[in-house]
Amino acid sequence: MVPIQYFIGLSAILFTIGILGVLIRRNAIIIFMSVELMLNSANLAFITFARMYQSLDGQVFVFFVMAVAAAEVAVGLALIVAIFRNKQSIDVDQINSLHG
Amino acid sequence: MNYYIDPLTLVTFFPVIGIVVLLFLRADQKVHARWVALITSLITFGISLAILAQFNPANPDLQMVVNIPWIQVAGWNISYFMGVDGLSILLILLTTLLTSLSILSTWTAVQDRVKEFMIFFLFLEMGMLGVFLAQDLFLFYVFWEFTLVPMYMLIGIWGGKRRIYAAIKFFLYTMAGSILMLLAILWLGIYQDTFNVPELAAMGGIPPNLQFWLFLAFGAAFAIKVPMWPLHSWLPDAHVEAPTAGSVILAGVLLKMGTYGFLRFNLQLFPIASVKLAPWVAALAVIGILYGAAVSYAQKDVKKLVAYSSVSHLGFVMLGLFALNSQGVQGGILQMINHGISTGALFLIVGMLYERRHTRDMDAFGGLWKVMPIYGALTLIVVLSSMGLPGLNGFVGEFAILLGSWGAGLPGGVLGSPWFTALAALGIILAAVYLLYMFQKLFLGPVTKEENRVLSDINWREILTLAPLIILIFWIGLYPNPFLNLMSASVDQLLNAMQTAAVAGIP
Amino acid sequence: MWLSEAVSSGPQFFYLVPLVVLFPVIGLLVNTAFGGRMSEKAIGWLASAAAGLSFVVAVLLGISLLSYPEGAVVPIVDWITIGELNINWGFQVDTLSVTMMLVVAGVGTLIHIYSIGYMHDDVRFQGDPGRYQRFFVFMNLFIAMMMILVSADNYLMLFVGWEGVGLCSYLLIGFWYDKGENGIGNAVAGKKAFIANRIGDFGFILAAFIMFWVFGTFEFNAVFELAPEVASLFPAAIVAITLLMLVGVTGKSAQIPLFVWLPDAMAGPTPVSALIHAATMVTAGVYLITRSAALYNLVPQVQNIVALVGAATALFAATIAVGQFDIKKVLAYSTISQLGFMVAAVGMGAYVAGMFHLVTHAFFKALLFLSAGSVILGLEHAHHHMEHNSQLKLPMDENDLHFDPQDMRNMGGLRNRMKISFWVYLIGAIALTGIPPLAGFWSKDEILTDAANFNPLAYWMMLAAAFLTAFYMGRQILMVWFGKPRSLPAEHANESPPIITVPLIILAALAATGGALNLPMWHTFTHWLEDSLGHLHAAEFSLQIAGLSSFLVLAAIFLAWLLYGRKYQAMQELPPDKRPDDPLRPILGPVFNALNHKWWVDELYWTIIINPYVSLAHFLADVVDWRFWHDWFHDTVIVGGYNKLTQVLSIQIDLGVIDAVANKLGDSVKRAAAKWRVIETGYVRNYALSFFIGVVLILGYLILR
Amino acid sequence: MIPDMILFILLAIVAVTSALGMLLSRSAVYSALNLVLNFGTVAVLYLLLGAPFIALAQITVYAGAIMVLFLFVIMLLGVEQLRKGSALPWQQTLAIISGLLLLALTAYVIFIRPMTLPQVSPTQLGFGTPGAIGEILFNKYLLPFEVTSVLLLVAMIGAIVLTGKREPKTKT
Repeated sequence: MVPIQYFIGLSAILFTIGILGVLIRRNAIIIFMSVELMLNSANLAFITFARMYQSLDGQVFVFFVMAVAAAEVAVGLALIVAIFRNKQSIDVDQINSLHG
Repeated sequence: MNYYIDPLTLVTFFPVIGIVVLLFLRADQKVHARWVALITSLITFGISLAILAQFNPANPDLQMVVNIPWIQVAGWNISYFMGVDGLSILLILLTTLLTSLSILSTWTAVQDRVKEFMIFFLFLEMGMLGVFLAQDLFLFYVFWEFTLVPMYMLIGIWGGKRRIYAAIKFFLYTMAGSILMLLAILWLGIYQDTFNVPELAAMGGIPPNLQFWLFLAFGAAFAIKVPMWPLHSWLPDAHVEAPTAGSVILAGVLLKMGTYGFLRFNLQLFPIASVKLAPWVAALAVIGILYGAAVSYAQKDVKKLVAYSSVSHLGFVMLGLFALNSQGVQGGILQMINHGISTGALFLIVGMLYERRHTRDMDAFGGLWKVMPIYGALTLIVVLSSMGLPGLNGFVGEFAILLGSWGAGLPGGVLGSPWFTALAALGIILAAVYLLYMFQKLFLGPVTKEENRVLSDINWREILTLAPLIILIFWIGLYPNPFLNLMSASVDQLLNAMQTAAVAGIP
Repeated sequence: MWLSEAVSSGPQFFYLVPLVVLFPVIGLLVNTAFGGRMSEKAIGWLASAAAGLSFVVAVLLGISLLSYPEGAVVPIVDWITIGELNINWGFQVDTLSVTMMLVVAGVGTLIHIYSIGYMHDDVRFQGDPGRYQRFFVFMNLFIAMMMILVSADNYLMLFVGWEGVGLCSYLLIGFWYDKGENGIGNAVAGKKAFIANRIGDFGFILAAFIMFWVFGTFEFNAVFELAPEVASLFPAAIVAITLLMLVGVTGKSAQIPLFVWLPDAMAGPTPVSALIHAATMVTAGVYLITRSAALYNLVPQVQNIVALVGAATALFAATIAVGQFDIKKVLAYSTISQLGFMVAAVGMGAYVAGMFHLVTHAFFKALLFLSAGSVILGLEHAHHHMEHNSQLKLPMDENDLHFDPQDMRNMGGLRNRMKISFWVYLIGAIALTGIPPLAGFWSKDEILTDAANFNPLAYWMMLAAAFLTAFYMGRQILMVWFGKPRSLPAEHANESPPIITVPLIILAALAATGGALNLPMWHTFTHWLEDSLGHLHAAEFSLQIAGLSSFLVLAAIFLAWLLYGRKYQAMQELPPDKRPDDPLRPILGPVFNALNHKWWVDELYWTIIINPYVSLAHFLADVVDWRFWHDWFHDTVIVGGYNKLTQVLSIQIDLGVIDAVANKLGDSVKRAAAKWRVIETGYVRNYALSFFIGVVLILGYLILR
Repeated sequence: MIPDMILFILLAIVAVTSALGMLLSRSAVYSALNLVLNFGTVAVLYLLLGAPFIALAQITVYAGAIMVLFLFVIMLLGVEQLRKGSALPWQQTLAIISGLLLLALTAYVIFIRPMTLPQVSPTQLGFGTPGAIGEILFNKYLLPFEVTSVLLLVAMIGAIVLTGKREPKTKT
């Protein structure tokens, strides 16, 4: 059996990559994909702990996270499409009306 | 996992479902909004009937209890505690029934912002049911204050000319009393460590002099709501300005929250103070009876007349409750229902007239019986019921109240003098005076105004609105025992507990 | 007693007693629901049949009582049960209640039949045929309520009927609610009746309260059984109960001081006056006292008061009757006066005499009212006929608008035009005045005999009343039927149809022979009532008293003939402006005016009770409640005071102190913000980065601390 | 033990590589494809961890449905070349430094700080199967499950409303 730590480590690495994607990239779609990656790494951690504690609750939770992710993607992509219609761009830096 | 929803929670919050549906309607879907509200209120009424079927009249304690810890911080012990017993079961039914009928009565009367009207109305129903079902002081207070908001909106948005003035007056008056009650509730919750009403009642042990102050604090809130003389000044304003359905609910149910509060909290929690203060409350009640009757007689506005008559009628209720014997208290509870039915019907009747003629000045009418015979006959029944003719509902309640208060006036009773009853019985004569005067002004004599000649008699919807109330008027009048049986066990238990506490408390 | 021995074990129909209420209720329900689709005849006969069936049941009950004189209590249902309070609806069947049932249903049925004809015309004269149905519904309701009243086995059910008949009275007095003085007179009369009755009921209900807390029950049998015991423990309670009941009686039976409603009640259609305001409802008070004999017997001082109230009423009302011109008003005051006789009788403990007079009075007073109705109808017919007849139009004009078919000054000489009505009216009048051997003589004589024995003061008052009775009846007979017609309608009046005259003839027969019920030789009625009331003394027939009263009656009639048979006719020759309207006016002067104005009792009540109450109500409503409490106290004191307070707070304290501090603070914040705004780039990524850095820092702190 | 370890290391390398590929590739399409690969790899890891149902759900939902949606949107909007030069000069550097710090923290927690983890026992038969998941899902988590359906419905309506053509406003 592979030690639990490795899985957690892998999960952390993937999570960090996801964060970097959100912070560095300007393409809204890729940012979005990075968010998905982060969710995915969290899922990995959940499954790992479910295995560790021999409890199915973790897996059920992952199931719900997937459902939420699906919903989020649907709405998120719709938002992106809507924004693209308005601004003809998916560059998040174009959207800075909060600028003080 | 059990997802069973207890009936009391269901009946209280069922109107919310209707509200959610209403939110999805467009503003121009008036008919849909009406139907949604009507069906919701009818289902709520159905649920309350199911509760009645489940209710065991022989059991004097709270039934169908649900008790879930709610706010448990900093040593506070607040719970979501609902229950129904003989003191409240009839009021629940009255509330759900009158709500349905009121919604039916707005069918053509409310044309403006129907959706919002219905939303507020259903919220109001939720709040009222909560007030009658809550058995935790804090929860009760939340519902109590909650009812203010929709009523404020109903008066303030759909009311008459001076609606803003009336709405604000209504709100401030009730708030002023409530604040004293809130202080008393907090005192009880903190020093007695619970907000749970049965527990507080069972504990006893509140020192008599403190009971006195707590009685007054609770009493202030309730007396304003009843309204007891001389705190009635908000009532004519609110009634005159409120839309018909609002008046019906205001008179039919909201005022009962005050008398119910006295019954549930003051009598139960502060028995010693109740016994000691009973003659004073009875004195105010008797003044209210006579004063209300006299002032009613001098009104020109028929709605105001009915409003002041409420002061008189609720004086009877208070007199009965503070007779502190089973005839008086049961009569008082029954009279709450009777007043809800009769005065509710009177406001519906006035509303129908107002919808046709857009005036409530009694001088503008006369001879309507000839023009609108069905309407006249139904009004006559309601008027007779309101003045307490035997065989109709008002008599049973008033007779029991006066019989009880006479008994309480004998040596050994709490009132100490039969004069309370003798004077209150004069109120029955005066009731006949102002009600027959009203009936004569509206319906008898020749038709003097041309515009009255063409009025249409009431239609099927309006008959349907009044029919359940008329049936109840006869039912309670001819065979009141089913209603009395519902409350007798709880009332007897309450009185026994009070007697024990009062005997123990008075050295 | 001997009757029950003769029929040793007959059939027993006591279980049928609920039907006496049920039949009229069915009648009224059917007429309410389907009357709109039925013909007038069908409605009227259905209602009459309902009353008639009640009568049949009452007869069956009477037959049963012959075999089982002890009667029975038939319980139906629990009505109100609260704690120790338990009110049943039960029927008391005994000789007393059955007597009342027979009178109510018997006279009621005849009047129903009469009304079929009378109301047919009346609704047309008044111009609203749609109300025909309503009339019979109300009449059946009345019969039902009256039956509840007389058949109740406890005081509270009696009270139900008591108020119920009051309601019917209200509805029927105001039957033509759009007619009368200023169009509202009839409605006002109904209201007056209801409220006067309510004042009486106030006494009754207080009596009921005392009774409950002393006896613990309302049931007749239980109360009467306990009465002697209670009387020794709480004598004051019995006195209070009986006195308060007397208040109820003065309301319902129109005694001093509450009699004022009954004359006004004549606004109702004539059959209503006959049934409710002469024969049945108004006698309920007499029934109540008779029923409560066991209580009244315990308190002689109250009995004395009752007797004096009755006798005073008898005399007082008789004087007023002398000065009236309205044919029905005369009869109304006569009714009050006769009720006074009955109340006086039962007050003296002469229950049999009171009940006897009640029965005979029901016959002859109903007869008088109904034949008066026939007269009114005849005049109205003629009046209407002439209005639509253009040739006769011209001479009609002077009294066209003011023609009052009930004013006796417009009558005269009708005996030739309406023969049947005349003869039955004459029989009724003779019965009322008390000329032997008609019914009134026997019953009135019995009362007078008892009074002579027990209460001399009442005796002399009633003797005077009897004299006046004969005088005003003679006056009425002479003014209405004799002499020459004094108006065109009176000249052309015609006899009424058989549907009206047949009931009159039946009633006339009863009025003539009703005295046979309790002839002094046999005392049939006394023995009959003994089964309900226990031992009763029977007044011995006294030739002296009977002779004196008969002599007075004949003298009064002679006096009436002098004045109205001769002088009045002679006066008709004088020119109208010099002619007094009544021959008594020049003789009595201002006294006649007082009689005509009913001693100004109505005006007195207006001045001392009603007007003050109205002013008080307006004062309370307008000045105290509205201007002082609503406007001044709440709007000026509270709201105004609060506004002042807020003014002070907002200008001096808020603007002067708090606002200044806040403004300074705000300015400094503003300056700081201007420097810091550079940070806000507006890029989401940027914010996310700072968020992330924060997360890392906090995590690091948590892990490494 | 050893084969599992080898498999894990291989999969980990693929996963990290594909994630980096997603992060760094110029074209959004490549990013998406890299992400698909990453999801697939993680699914295999789920299998290793005894979660077959979730693994398959991962393939269908993520790799199947979600990524297809992404690709559709990318195709729909066209491949856009963003302007060169960022408005935030420090953004990239700070982000990377923070990321590394986070990793360092994690590594410290996992590998350096003494940590006692429970001994992982072999899985029982039937752990994580669709049947077992279903059982727990429809008993213990029935209400949340139903709420999820509402959530999906709301998301669907939201997506339709957001992307739908703007109709001329109806008079209210």
